[in-house]
Amino acid sequence: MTISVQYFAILREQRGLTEERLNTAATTPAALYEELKARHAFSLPSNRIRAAINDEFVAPTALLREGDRVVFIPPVAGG
Amino acid sequence: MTISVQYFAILREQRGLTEERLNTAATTPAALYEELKARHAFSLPSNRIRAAINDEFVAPTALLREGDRVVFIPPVAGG
Amino acid sequence: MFKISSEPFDPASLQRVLAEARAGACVTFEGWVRNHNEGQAVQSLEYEAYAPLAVKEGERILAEAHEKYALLGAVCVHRVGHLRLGDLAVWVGVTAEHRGAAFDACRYIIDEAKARVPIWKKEHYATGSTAWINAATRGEHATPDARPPG
Amino acid sequence: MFKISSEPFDPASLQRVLAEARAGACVTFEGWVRNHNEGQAVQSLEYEAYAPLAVKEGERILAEAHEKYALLGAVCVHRVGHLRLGDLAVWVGVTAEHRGAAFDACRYIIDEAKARVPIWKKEHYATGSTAWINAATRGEHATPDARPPG
Repeated sequence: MTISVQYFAILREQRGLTEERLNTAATTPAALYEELKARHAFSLPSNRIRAAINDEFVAPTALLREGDRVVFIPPVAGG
Repeated sequence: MTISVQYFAILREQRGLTEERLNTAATTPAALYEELKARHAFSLPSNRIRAAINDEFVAPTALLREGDRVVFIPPVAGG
Repeated sequence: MFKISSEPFDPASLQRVLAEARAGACVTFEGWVRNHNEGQAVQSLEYEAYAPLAVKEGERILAEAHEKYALLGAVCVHRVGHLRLGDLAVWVGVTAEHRGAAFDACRYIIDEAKARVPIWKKEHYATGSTAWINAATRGEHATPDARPPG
Repeated sequence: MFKISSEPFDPASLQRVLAEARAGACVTFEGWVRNHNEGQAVQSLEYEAYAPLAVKEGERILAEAHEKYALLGAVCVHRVGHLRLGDLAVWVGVTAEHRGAAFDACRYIIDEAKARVPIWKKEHYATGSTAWINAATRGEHATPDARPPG
């Protein structure tokens, strides 16, 4: 399945890019994050990350579909 | 005893002036207010009026002294 | 700083006075003349102050706010005179390192100012009548605590 | 209206948009870049937003505030980019007939925005180091609720 992933803030810095398209066997954002965390040594544990698909918050166990745009959201700190 | 009295807001309108000097036998702001209320038909009862002497809030039973400047303060309504 | 102003004033310049490097939060309250009060159509307002005592009492309120909350700065300016709909009647600005103190203090200052500072408001209604607010001699407004919301 | 702005903006013009005849109270919150955070000397800040979702979530917060409180208007604008000390990072402005609703809603909006809107802050310290706030992997900041005061 082909997914695009956008990175922000600390994840963007740790990944070294803002967006990528990739093939994955992961079927949920949680599984995809674990896969990417292992590959790129992301420092944030998955329980501190929220996920969005196509610009909406989703549960970590939501089902990924071909072509989805996924964003992993580190703890926010606006204001 | 000669006292000066300043009037604001509804008391100013009911008295028809902003300031007067008067002789009184009243020894407290409470007694002076009752005297003036009877003379000028002020509508506010004394329990809704606060008093100031020489630009400081005082108790209604404070002692008046020769030359004091007295202000009777209707319920406030700033803001 | 607590001030009575007989002229319109500029909140932006007051807020700049409050700016300082340690401040992370600035909360402001503006009271505007609204077009109605308790069901009556309001056309304009008059504010009158017993200025020397109003300033003293206002400064006391600001000092209390500094004691109660971790503030960096606090300013309140109240208009007097004849104001039209939409005019700025009172401005409170508070700065603090953190927003909680700024919100709490700003609210404390305006609540206390409305309850304690010798300033009076006369409403001019569309009907042509007028009324000094809180100066009714009986009815709902006749308790010491009653004061107009806003 | 919730907006993300990559340029400095003027709160006074936003506040004029909120003005309307029924409004008696306007409460604003400004978040300023302060010169320190938790004991460290801060030299500048970077804010980054996931803009499409930030705007959606911000609009949801404003809608919630309208449901919870008797508001007339509510606006929030958040800066992104590199900000210097004293710069305005976030502005919230709320109007209501009465001040209680305006204070409560303004605080609700900034509290929720800081907790929920996908915006991130990187502090640049006087020592030359930097840190993404709330992104520590352990220690005091490692709970989901921990977020910087201000």
